[in-house]
Amino acid sequence: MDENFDDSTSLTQEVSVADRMAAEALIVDVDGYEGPLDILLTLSRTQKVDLRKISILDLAQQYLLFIDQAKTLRIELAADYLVMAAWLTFLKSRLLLPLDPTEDGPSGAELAAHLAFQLERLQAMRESAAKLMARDRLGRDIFARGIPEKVARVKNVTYTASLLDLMQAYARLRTRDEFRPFTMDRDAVFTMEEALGRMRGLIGYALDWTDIASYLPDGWGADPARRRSATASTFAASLELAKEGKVEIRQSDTFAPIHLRKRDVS
Amino acid sequence: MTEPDFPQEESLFEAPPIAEQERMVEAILFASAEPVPVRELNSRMPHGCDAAEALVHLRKRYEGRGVHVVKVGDAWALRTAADLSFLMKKETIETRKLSRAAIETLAIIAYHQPVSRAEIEEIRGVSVSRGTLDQLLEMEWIRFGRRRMSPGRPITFIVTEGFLDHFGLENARDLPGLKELRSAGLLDNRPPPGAEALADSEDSDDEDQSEMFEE
Amino acid sequence: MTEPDFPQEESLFEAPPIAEQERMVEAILFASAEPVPVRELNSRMPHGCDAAEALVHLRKRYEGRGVHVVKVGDAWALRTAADLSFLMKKETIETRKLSRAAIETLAIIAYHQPVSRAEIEEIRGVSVSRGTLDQLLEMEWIRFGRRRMSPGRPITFIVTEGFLDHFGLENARDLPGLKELRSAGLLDNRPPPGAEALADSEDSDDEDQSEMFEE
Repeated sequence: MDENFDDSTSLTQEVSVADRMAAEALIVDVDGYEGPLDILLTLSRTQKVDLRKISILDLAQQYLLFIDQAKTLRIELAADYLVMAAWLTFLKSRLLLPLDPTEDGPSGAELAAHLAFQLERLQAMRESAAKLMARDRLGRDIFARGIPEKVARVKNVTYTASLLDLMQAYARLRTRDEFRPFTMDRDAVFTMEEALGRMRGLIGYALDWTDIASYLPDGWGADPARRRSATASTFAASLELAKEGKVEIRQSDTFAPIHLRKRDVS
Repeated sequence: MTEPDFPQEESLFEAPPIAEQERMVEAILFASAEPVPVRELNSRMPHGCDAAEALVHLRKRYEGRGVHVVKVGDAWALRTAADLSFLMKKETIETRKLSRAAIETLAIIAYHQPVSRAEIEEIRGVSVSRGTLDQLLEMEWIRFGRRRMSPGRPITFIVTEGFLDHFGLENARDLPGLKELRSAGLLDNRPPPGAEALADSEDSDDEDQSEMFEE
Repeated sequence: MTEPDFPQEESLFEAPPIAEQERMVEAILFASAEPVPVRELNSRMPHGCDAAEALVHLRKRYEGRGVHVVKVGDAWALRTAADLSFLMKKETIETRKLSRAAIETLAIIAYHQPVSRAEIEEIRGVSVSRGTLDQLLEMEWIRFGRRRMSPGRPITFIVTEGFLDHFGLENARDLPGLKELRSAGLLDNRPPPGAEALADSEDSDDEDQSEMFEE
C-alpha cells in the first residue's frame, strides 16, 4: 500500500494518450460492464502491472475521467457508478493531502489498500471461474451411465402385536354383549298404530255390537303381558275410531265387556 | 475434447492398440442410452478400429464380474449380472400395528383353537374377510388345523409355533383366562351369559381350549 | 433373491468374500447414473459387507480403463474417462449457457462457502439478481446452507454434490487453485476499513471454506 501511495505522489494530472484511448473504448459499451468494480478492474489492466502493485491513485484518476467522458457523451450512468466516482474523489483527496492526525476514520492508504484487495479478489474469482468451467465436465467430457437400472423400492411391512393387544382384543370381544346399547324390548308390545290398522280393516263387518276383546290379534291372548298390551292398544284404537265417528261404543256396567259397532254414516 | 481429426481415407495413422479400442468400446457401451450395434461402434471409433475384436476382449474382461457384456439383438450392452439382481432392490421395512379385525381374529383362534371360520364369525359378530385370514397365514401366526367331523367338515385354524414365539408363550394354554383378564382390569364386567354356551358349542372330540375359561 | 434380514447382532452368516463384495459394488454403481453414498451401498449389500473396502479394490481395477470409479463427496459413481470424450458426441448434453454473472456467482459460492448474498455482492461489486441465484439453485449446483448467527441471520449458500459431480471434484477442497488463493489471503473475509460491524458478521462457529482447508 506504500507503493500505491508513493506512485500517487509522482502522478501528474495529465493522463497519457493511451489511457485516454482505453477509456474511450470503454465508453462504447458501458452496458457490458457489471458495475464500477468491473470497470475499475478493466481500467487497472491499462497499468500493465501486477494488481498488487497497482496505483490506486492512477486508477481513481482514470475512473473519474471515464465518468466525465460518459457525461460529456450524455451516457446515462447508473447511480452506483456515480457513488463510486464520489468515493474515489474522496479517496483521491485523502491520498494526496498530508495525513491529518485529528481526522477520524481510516487513512487514505488503508482505503486504497482495501480497494486493491477487492480488485485482486474479483480478478482471482474470475480466473477461478474460468478454470472451473474449463474442467472436464459431466455431460460434456465425462459421462454417466446411459442405461441406469431402476432400483425397485420394496416396502416390507411387518405387522406387530403385543400380548396385551391380543388379550385386550379378546376381552373386548367377550364383553361386547354386555354393552348392548339400550333399546326397548318390544316383543310383548302391540302398538296402538298396529291396533288401529287392524281394526280399520275389521270394523266394516261390525254391523252388530261386538266385544272389543274379539278384535285382539291371534296369538296375543295367551301370554298375559302380550294380552295386556294388545287389550290396551285395541281399547285406545276403539276410542280413536269413536272420536273419528266411525264406531259407537257402549259398556253396560263397570268392568262389563266393552262393545262396539260400526256407525252408519247417514 | 480433442477430435480424431484423421479422415477416413487417410491410412497414415495406425489404428489405436486393441487395449485402447477396448477402452473405447467400454466407454461407449457404458454411456449409451441403448444397446449399440457393432457398425455404430466402428463409426464412432477412430478409423481402422475393429469394434468386434475389441468386444471379444471386453466381454472376456467382464466375465465373472458384477456386470456383463451382453448381446441384445444385433447390438451390445452392459448389464448387471443376473445373480446380483437382488441388489437392485431397496428394501424398506415398515412396522405396522395389526388391524383390529386381524388381532381379534387372531385372539379368537388363540383362545378357541381349533376353530372354524364360521365360529370366528359367530364370536366376532361380523364376517371374517379372506384377506384377514390370509394375512395371519402369511405371517405364519396361524395355520390350518384338522377338519371338523361335523357336517360340511369345515377346516379349522390353530396358532403356530411362530405365534407362540412372538408372544412369548410356551403353549396356547398359557394365554391368560377370562378370570385373569378380569383381575388384570381388562374385563371389568361379569362374564357374559353366552360365554359358557359358546364353550359348549365346541366339538367334544376335539382337544379344545374351552376348559381354559371354566371358572 | 434372499434378503439379508438377519439382525445386526447375528454373526451366524459370514459376509461374502471381498471379491464378491467388489462385484456387488460394481453392479450397483453400474446401475446408477447418480453417485451412490457408501451408506446406501452397505444397506443394499448383505449384512457384514464393507463397501468402502470393496470400493478400494474396484477403483484400482478400473484404473486406466474406459470407465473410472470416482468419488463425489461421500458418494461413488462410475464415469467415462475424460480422454474418451471425443467418442461421446452423441451423448453430449447441451447445458444451458450460464451468464457471466452466474458463472462468477457460482465460483464465489464454491470458493467462499458458506457465503451470504451480501458477501457475494461485496465481492462482485454489484447486486446479485434473484434470477442468477434461482438458476443455480434450479440446476442443483448450489443450495441453502445454514443461517449466519450474525444480525439479520442471513441465509448462506453452499455448493452441492451435483456441483462436485458435474465438475469432477471429489470434494470442495479440490477446487482448482484453492490453496494458492488461500495463502494469498484472497479468501479472507476482509472488511472494508472502518466497518467493524461487518467483521462481526462472520460466524465463529461456522465451518466455512477457509477453515475447511486449514492444514
